[in-house]
Amino acid sequence: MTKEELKNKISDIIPAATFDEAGEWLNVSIDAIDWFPLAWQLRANAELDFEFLFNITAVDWKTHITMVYHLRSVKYGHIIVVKAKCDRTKTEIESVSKIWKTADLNEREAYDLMGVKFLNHPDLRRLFLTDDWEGYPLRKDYVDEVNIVKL
Amino acid sequence: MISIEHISQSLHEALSASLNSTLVLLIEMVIAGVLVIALFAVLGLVLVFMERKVSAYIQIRLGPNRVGYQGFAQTAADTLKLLIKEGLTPDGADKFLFNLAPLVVMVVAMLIMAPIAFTKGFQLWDINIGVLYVSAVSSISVIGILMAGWASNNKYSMLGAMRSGAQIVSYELSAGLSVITIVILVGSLSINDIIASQQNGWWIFKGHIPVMISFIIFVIAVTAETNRAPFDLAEAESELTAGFHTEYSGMRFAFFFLAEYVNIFVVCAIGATLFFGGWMPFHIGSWEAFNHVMDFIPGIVWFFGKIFSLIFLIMWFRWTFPRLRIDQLLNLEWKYLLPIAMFNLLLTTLMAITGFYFK
Amino acid sequence: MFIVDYIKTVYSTCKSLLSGMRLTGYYFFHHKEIITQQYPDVRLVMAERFRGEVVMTHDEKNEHRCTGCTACELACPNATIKIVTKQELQPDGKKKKALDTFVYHLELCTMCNLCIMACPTDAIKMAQTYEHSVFDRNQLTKKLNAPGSKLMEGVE
Amino acid sequence: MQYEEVATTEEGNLVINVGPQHPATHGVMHLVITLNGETILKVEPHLGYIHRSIEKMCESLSYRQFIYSTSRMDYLSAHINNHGCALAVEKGLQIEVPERAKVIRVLMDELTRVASHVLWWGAMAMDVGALTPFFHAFRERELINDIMEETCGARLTMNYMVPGGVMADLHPDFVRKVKDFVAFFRTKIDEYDTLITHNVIFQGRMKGVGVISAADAVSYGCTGPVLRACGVKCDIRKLSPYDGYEKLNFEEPLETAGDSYARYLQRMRELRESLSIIDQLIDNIPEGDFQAKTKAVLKLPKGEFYSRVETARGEFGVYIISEGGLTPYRIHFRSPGFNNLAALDHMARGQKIGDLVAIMGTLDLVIPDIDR
Repeated sequence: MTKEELKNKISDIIPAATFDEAGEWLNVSIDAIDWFPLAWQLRANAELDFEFLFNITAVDWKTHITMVYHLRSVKYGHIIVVKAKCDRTKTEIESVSKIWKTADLNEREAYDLMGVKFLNHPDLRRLFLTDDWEGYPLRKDYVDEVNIVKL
Repeated sequence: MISIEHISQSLHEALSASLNSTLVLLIEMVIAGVLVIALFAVLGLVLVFMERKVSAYIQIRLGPNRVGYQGFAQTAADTLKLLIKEGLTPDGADKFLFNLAPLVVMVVAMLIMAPIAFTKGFQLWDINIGVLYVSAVSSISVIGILMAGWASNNKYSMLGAMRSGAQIVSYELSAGLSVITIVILVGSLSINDIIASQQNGWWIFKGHIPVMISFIIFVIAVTAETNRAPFDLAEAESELTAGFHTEYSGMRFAFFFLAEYVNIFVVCAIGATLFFGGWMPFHIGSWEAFNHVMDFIPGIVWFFGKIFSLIFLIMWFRWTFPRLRIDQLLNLEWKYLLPIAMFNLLLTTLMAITGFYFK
Repeated sequence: MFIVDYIKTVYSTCKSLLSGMRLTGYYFFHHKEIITQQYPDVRLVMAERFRGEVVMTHDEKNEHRCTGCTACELACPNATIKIVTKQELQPDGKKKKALDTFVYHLELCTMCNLCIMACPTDAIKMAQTYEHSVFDRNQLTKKLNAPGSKLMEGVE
Repeated sequence: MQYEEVATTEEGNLVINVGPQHPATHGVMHLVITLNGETILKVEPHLGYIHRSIEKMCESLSYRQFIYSTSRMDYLSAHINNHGCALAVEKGLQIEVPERAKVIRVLMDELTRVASHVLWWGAMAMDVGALTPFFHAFRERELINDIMEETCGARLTMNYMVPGGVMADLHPDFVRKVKDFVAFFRTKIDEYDTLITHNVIFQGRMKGVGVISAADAVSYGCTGPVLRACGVKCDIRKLSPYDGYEKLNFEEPLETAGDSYARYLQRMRELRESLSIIDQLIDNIPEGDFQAKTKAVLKLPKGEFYSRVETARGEFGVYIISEGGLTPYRIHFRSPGFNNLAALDHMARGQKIGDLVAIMGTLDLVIPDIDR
């Protein structure tokens, strides 16, 4: 499917989505609240069939946090990038571990390092850091006098 | 000709001449005990060194080569290290059993040594049911391993001990059955009778196919019984870290280690006795001259030569094969070895009745 | 046929196991295949590009080529290099920045070669040493410019 | 399919900590496994024992500097990781890499892949209890390391990549040594088959163990040999070729069984495929520069750059978000090991403890790659 067709398909599902076609792949920007319905359709729709969620990134933009999902269809080979905008103080987004099982560990990583709370995640705990760790290290305002050595 | 038999005989006479019989017996028992312990120590050193060198050459490396000539003193140095190492006892362990287990394993290994005939007339205990005694006593070692696994209060140890229990109990069967084939052919359980019956040819040659099959089964079964790779599930390093002796350190660990090697030595000695004529030299039927030349090599050399060849075979297995899984291990025993061994036993019985073997 | 299959299985099993043993047996008896090198007796000659540690080249007049420009310090990802400069009086009376101490923390260095690439005057290079163990890690902090060394003539 | 929760405290169930120090984890990984007898009911990875937060570190390093730190993630395919990072930076800066540099990069990639697979072969054989292959594998790996050392200057963490090419030209002996190695390795890989592949015990340990279906493997995000062993084409070298892979004539081998033995055979076939790629390139290294002219200080334009490469373990992704500064604003690495690990629980359920070790061996987990 070409970028244009993908764009039309996704606009049908989420009318509020905005698109950026400048890069290599189609970028779709949505609100966090729209993410789960979109994800469900992306996986379930036979023409889209995004079965492979190959990258989950959380980005701290200081004003908000964006969850970036890279999706690929093994069958058709098309790729899209979905960016879901979350609130920074109350960072919440629906978990997609029901749809793609790889999301389980990757969302735990995002929770651990960026503090994104995934709703309905089966087992949302710290992954890398100790359970009593305070703060989310990948956030831009994170300060740690002990563990981060300033060069 | 001076032989070990002469030495022991003359020693006995010299002692009997000057002392009363109780004292003689006591002194002889002490000498025998010292000899067994010395043999143990030497075997431990030699076999560990041999294992290291065999593994090294198979693994295209040199092995220990710094301490002593060609690294020969390396095992002695390691033993010294183990001796002075602190023997830890875990807090939750059953202290009594924990300390007893290595001794049980060790004592069992020592006990099996009793009926083995090292050379003509050099045997600790000429018991008329020697083979039965060996297979009976060797099963006790599983109790030591179970004790160690249970008393350590460690899950890995427990799993290792349980595996070991299942393994040794099942492999006893086919080991026993393959031993019985020889017993049937000889008609006696005594070690000396078995060796004497091989005067004019070893059983492995005389008994052709059925004995060869039972020899193969014997080798596989004793490899499993001594917990050697590819059947080392009890200590499966990559799975259970060290299995039943995970919690042992220092000299108590050394006991397990030593017992393992002594067990290998003993089972190989049994194998050599049953299938390769013990200390009997290599004789071919009626070739008088050849047989006479062979007789010049002392029996003890023949015996140890045979044992070490078998030990090498078992080590060769270890450094070639991957480990089996527990269910495959039991499958091998119950689905392959045991039926074959039973069928083979039937064949041997027929052979013994009809006399269809080389005499 | 059950029996035939059974025997076939046993046969192929034995064959595969024996071929493995033949290979290991070959290695056991052919000691020329051994690849071990006995380290302290036999020392490796390291490749000329091998990156062991950063050193500063000095010529026979005890002169180096470092101008103290701190390009390497900036290029280093780990703060391995610290350059201390001083103001030196030129013969014509002007003051000029010059190298005072080139501090190199071997304990932080990952031998990434970025400082060597960054150096505009080829003052530093990688040495092929590889035995860096010491008992005290303070000994790993090194001063690379030799005592009393000067900047080579004509190096800007 | 969601798994039901396994009661760890139920009567008869045994909870065992495999790791952080355990011979089978090849590093500091911690698995909490729930057992019923020898049968595994649940595997739960606990990570982070060597988490260094490389992503955070990279945020304060320049675009030249950050590449070296990715060698410390998947140290067995350090060169390929660096390649991915260099590609992302080049994408941002629109640098055209000289042909010679591309060929050198691909050659080094494939040598790294061979070295990595060889080490995997030895380590995996060690996991299933055969200790000899480990040493035999190192014999071949050392030869590659020597070639690397001669050209790149280091054996493991080469840092040979720079944006715009490679750090130095090939060593004069490189071509001869690589040819010698390939000829030598072709004879030794047959020995590998004799020693392990055809071994009945090994096949018994591997066949039908740790089966994962293609749909599950995709859902778990597995890549590389793990996914290809299920019959799914996912080789980035074919899907989105980079640096001249599109000109090469090579197959993407596929197994279909999805069990441990399929993953094993898959890697063995990839080894042979890598050798054929090296064969194609080694005589055809074009003359020219090994590095494009770049500015001393690199500044990526504002935007997002994603590059993908196929490491020995699977798809490695570098996602750079630039705000136009000297350092990345945010950088994220999609590491293949982390996603392959996710499938471990699925594969290991219902198997024996010995199988867990075999499955971990065929997943080829490199712990720093998982923890980052």
